[in-house]
Amino acid sequence: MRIDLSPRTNRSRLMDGFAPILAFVVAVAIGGVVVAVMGRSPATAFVTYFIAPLSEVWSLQEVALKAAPLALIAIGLAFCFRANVWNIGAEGQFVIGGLFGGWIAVATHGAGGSTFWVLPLMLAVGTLAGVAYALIPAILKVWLGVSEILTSLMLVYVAELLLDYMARGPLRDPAGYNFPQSVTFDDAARLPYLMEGDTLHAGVLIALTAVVVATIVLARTLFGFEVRVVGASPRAARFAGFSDVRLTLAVFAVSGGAAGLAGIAEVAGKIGQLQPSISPGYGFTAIIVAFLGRLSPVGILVAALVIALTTIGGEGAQIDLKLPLDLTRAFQGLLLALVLGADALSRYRVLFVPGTAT
Amino acid sequence: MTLDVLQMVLVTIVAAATPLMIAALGELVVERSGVLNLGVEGMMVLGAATGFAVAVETGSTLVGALAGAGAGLALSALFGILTVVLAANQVASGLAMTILGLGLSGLVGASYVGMKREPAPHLTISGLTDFPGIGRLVFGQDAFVYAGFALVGGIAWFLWCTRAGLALRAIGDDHTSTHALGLQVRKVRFLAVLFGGACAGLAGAYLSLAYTPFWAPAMTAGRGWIALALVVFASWRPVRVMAGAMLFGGATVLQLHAQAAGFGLPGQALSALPYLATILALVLLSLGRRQGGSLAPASLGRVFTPFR
Amino acid sequence: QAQEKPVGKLKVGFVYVGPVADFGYSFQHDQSRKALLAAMPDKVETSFLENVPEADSERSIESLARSGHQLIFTTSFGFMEPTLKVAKKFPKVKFEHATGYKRSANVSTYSARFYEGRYICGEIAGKLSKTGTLGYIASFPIPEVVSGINAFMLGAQSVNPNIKLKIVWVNTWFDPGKEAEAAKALLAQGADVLSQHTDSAAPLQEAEKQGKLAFGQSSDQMRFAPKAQLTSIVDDWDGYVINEAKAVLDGSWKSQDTWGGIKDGMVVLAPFANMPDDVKAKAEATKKAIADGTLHPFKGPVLKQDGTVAVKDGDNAPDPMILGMNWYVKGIEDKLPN
Amino acid sequence: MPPVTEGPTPLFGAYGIVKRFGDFKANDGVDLEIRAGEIHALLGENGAGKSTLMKILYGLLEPTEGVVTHRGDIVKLANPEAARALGIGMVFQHFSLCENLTVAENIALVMPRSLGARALKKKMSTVGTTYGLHLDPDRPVWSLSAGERQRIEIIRCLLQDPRLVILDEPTSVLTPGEAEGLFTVLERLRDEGRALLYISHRLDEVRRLCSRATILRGGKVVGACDPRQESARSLAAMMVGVQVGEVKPPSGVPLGPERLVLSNLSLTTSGLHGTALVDISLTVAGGEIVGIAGIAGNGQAELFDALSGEALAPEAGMVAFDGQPVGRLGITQRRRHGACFVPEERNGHAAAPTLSLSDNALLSRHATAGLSRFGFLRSAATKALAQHVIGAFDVRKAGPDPAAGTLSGGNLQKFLMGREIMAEPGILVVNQPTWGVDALAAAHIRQALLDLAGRGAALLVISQDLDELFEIAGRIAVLHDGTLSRAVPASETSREAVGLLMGGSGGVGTEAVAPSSTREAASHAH
Ligand SMILES: Nc1ncnc2c1ncn2[C@@H]1O[C@H](COP(=O)(O)OP(=O)(O)OP(=O)(O)O)[C@@H](O)[C@H]1O
Ligand SMILES: Nc1ncnc2c1ncn2[C@@H]1O[C@H](COP(=O)(O)OP(=O)(O)OP(=O)(O)O)[C@@H](O)[C@H]1O
Ligand SMILES: [Mg+2]
Ligand SMILES: [Mg+2]
Repeated sequence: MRIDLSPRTNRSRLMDGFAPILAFVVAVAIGGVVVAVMGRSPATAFVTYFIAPLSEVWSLQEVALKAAPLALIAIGLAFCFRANVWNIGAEGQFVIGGLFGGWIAVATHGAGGSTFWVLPLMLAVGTLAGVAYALIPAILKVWLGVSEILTSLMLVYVAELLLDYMARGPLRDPAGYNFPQSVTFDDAARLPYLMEGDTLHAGVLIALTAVVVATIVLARTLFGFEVRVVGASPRAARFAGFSDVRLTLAVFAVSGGAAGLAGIAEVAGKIGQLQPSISPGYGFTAIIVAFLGRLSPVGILVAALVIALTTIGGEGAQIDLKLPLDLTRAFQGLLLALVLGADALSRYRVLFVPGTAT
Repeated sequence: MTLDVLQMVLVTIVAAATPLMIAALGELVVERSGVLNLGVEGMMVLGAATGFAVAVETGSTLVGALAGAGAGLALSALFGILTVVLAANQVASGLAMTILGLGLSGLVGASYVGMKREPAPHLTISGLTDFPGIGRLVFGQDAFVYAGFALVGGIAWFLWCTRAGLALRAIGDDHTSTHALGLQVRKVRFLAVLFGGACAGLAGAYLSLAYTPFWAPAMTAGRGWIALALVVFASWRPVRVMAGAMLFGGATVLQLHAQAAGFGLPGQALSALPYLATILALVLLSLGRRQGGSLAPASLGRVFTPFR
Repeated sequence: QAQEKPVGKLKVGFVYVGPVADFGYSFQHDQSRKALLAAMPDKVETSFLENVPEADSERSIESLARSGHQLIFTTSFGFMEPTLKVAKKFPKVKFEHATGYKRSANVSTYSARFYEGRYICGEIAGKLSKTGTLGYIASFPIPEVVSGINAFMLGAQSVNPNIKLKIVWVNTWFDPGKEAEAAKALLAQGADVLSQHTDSAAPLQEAEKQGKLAFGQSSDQMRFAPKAQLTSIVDDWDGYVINEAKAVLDGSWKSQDTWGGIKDGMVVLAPFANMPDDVKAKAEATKKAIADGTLHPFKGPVLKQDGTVAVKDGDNAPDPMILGMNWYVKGIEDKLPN
Repeated sequence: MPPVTEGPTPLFGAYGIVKRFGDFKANDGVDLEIRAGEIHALLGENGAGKSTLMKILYGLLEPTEGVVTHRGDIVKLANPEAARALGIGMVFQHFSLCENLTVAENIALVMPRSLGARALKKKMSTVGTTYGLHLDPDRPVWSLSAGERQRIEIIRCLLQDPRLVILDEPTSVLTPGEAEGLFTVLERLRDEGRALLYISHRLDEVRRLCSRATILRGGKVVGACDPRQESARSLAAMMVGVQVGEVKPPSGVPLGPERLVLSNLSLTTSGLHGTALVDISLTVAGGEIVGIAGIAGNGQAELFDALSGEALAPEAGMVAFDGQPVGRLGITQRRRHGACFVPEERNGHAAAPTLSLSDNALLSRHATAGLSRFGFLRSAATKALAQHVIGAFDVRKAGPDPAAGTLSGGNLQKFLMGREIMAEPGILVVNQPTWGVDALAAAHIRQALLDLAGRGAALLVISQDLDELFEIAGRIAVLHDGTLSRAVPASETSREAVGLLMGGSGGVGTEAVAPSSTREAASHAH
């Protein structure tokens, strides 16, 4: 038997919505069986994973807080991926954004006088640092044709090691017994909290703004059109007067800036100091989020929320059901694989052809 | 440095290079067929867990190694279904495999934590193995090391001396043309993906069965990513993969030796070296590139949907 | 609010930075969780969260607080600020933060004087080394690691003033492959007794393979290297964890700093093995002397590398000096990174 | 069951072939018989279903219904390998070659496994000598020209000793000399008793080579004939179903001022196959169409790029639009100067195939048709523009705003010509306006060009098709190896003279068509 894929000329709206749900149901079914084998109630596990985090104001805030950096980074990446440019290094740009933005906070620590400018400066520096770091692979690509996939990935490790070095060395809190972390930032260097309980900070608003702006830019502006044309057909883009060199630099800058901004928002929002490591892999997860969201900002927001939900639900499962963390990870991997596979259903008519294989 | 210390260093380098080499050779075949598999790390770590678990259960290192390869192969089969059969995005699918592999390896290995096995036996040929200076290096390795070198030769021979290898390279170069000629693009790619997965699994099993003979979560510690870099570094050539693996392994090992010998350097800068070296190599390769043609398989990472 | 005292059992939560299966630091902490459960099965209930990234730990700590846990152990240095922040929100919940230095009304800190054990290890190593060269696999240059190296060296010098110490920084807490490579490098450079401040058993196994000697880390790793392990510095949090739980149950818990050593049973040495009886006897004696306070590992005079006096003759190094140690003692020829 | 037909059993037959793509029938009950020793033409307008039918015969596509027979027996062509085993070989128009493999490797891909590398090279040289097709087996394909690449395809086909050779538009990239060589090979193959299936839009070739023709329209067979008995005009009429009218040049329009001026334009080439432009000078006046003849690969693409601004001239003054030096301006700014451009390649240059028609309208008109304001798109205006073009140029398509790549070649070309012509450009540069386009659509496009010139625009038309140029151009110049001959009035030169220049041998003696550039300048190019 052979499986053929016939591209759908008009993507099926029904399948577009149905495919991820189908994937979700299958993943939950498989997960349920595993949970049952481990001797827990699948129904309880389902509630713990997917319902409980949505039933409390606090955990809702945590979901939003976790989703915000993912969404922000993924939206930046959507520009790249739509233009067929492969920035795999958002993790590094995130780290660099956090590091350089955080540097401002460390440098201004304890400074007297008016400090209203500290936070805006941190956000700006973090963003620009992300942009600059992302431009390294971009420039290597447009000048020398070096594959950006590998260079951007390699630069992740370099960024992580640089942060590690800075947090253990030059930016270490002098009064901190030589422990590897910076001073805790002053209030002027922190993103304000939005709700009582000091959980939800303004970084979430940045992400939401990014969703709105990116939706408009991608769908309604000439730049968004440029991104699409370069992605669809580089030669036609040149005929349109769009320079693919300029656009490659631009989308790398956009995604690096978004990642850098997410990095400094995380540092100035949640963490409040520099540490040897500031990201639990947001930059990599965001790549998957970008694809799960089909490179559309609203889709990305939904995908980021789902990933955040399963992460937080997974913590609940560790506490309440004593289910191992690895189960949550495996479940996330499975869910991603199934959603990616199910996407084929909406892009192609899948035909099962009896007979020989090709 | 005495001859024996030198040999000791070389033996360590070979041991450190072997997992990189095996995983990278597998990935080389995958990429030569036009598929980019970013899930190597996941397949490797699953191979490490499964290989160790099975070796403990059966008492056989060989069976364990085969099981490790099998586990990598199984995970790569899922990757192949996604990317080759269903034409899903390769980058995202590969990352999903890494997450899935890490999770599964934790589940598989959970009850084997803290167990100990004898490391895979090393070759001993009396007279040869204790030959001073090179005996241990040449005649005293474990089977994985010899398998790794055999793979180098085997894959080089396969790629350049067999029809199937020619077909594989052709498919990686231009899937549309080769499909029009009647080559079975998806079948070849799927097989290549399986081979790459098995190699990654085997490389993982080497870690848990020979290199540091126990299982610990996430024990691959990023070696899968280095293997990926290595393939590009080697510009998709098996012998250069071998040389690159020695270089990468050597860089790590030598910096440790340098420290032990009393030359201190900031650890972060040294740890960053392999990554910076890869970037530098990429830049140099692109500078020295010939006028036309491309080094990378031309359809690498591109989706193929056949139609009949 | 969630911090109402539960009617039933006391819920105790643990937050680990690594996987419980690391067979090192997190594993050892989880052993005390199990010990607690075994000691008071009908009075306590426990939960843990593993592999919690330090930068993303606030939520994990808070979710334990919210789910009715009354006593929460946050077991890594990097959890310090999040612990303090959550503690402020949940004044009735008691927090125990390991290896930190900031406390509050409901946050205690605790740590162990691992350097005491390291001193004894150094002494054993100094006695047993034939080459006169010892190897040390170090993770990151933080005070705990540096003070461990210094204590180890001082112990070795106490029995062999000419002893050499080679140090390799691997920049990781856990990478079996790299740790094994570091061990090989040290052995190749002539070291014949290895000590490590990283979590995996790989260096021990390497020593075993080459017929050399080594010390275990965090837990008793005898099974990995029955012929090589001399002893192991075991983090034993059992007594502390059980005590604190009892204190919460009977209402006597108060915020304090505990820095326990051999005397308190927080630092335990695995049974001495693979050494002649006289060495064993000497080690036992030193252990006793440290326990009863007659011997302090950093007893003056302690000289820094450049010969300046760090601890005057007759003095013992004060705790803050040990807690912030960022220099090597005289006799170590390496340069401290950073 | 194969219907009984008169005559001996055909070598290959296809009966009742239906091929559906979704709801669309590309082939709709096609019957075709091929006999040994004939060159059989397959004719039809764009999208008639010719390539589809060939791909079915080659085992690449699976017919939805219908059977293929070999010497009267029904055969199942599971894949091209099965087809090759039966003696079917195919020369694809869009070459199926792997760029980074060598010639020999590309050929070995389809040869029996048992054949060693040395034996293969020997066979290659034998076939090369027999048919006059020579190739270095160790050259990588990326370093070869289009003609050489086609030679690989043909040798690859011949090495299998095929009984049926399918050729899909084989001459479109060849020089006349190379085409002559090909015809000799084809005739020889026919004389050896092999069957040939020949697809071409060049009806003269078909009339010269083929003894039988099957004509497809809308996926159905609509007729068969002996092309030697027909005129090009009658063949065209059969293909499109109506008489193709003659295009009418506007009568007696006085020429306006010089609008497009090239002065001593020279351009070095970057690519391996590029042709350097040497000292090109030309003027085009308002109301005038100047045709540039020449064989593909003699600098047409480079000249087009230099005019459009996709390649910048070394000095601004080398290219002037309406008196303004534009040589250093990009394509968007040149468009703002009132120029429009239609490149040769439709899919992937003039249009992005995966984008909708309205997006493709935006592609070249975003800066000049008021389709964006402050960087924001005006999508209603864009849609309206696309619909306007579709209506005015009779673009046939499925759905209101389909992806450009789903249109047939002719219909997409009409859309693209319409997109530019309806911008009412003062200057229009077109490369191969009717390449691969069927006769009716071609006539429509040519008329639109003439009408535009009639409204005072300056047109530069680059074309390989001499008939086309003599039909519409006022003056004709020839591009050969990067040098441009002086443009002479079409009425004062002949096909023969132009043809000689195209081959590079016209300069001697005939003053009227002598290259305008000096010999020294030409020799600089080498
Ligand atoms: N894979 C496909 N999916 C959908 N439609 C297709 C596909 N391939 C061809 N078609 C459609 O089938 C029709 C016939 O195409 P075909 O390639 O056979 O035309 P043709 O006669 O070769 O035209 P041309 O003269 O331009 O070469 C066209 O309308 C085309 O749009
Ligand atoms: N997958 C597809 N879906 C829809 N239409 C397609 C598809 N593939 C090809 N077509 C259309 O079918 C027609 C014929 O396709 P084909 O690939 O044979 O090119 P062609 O028209 O023959 O080109 P040429 O004239 O250069 O030979 C083209 O108009 C093309 O746009
Ligand atoms: Mg065709
Ligand atoms: Mg055609």
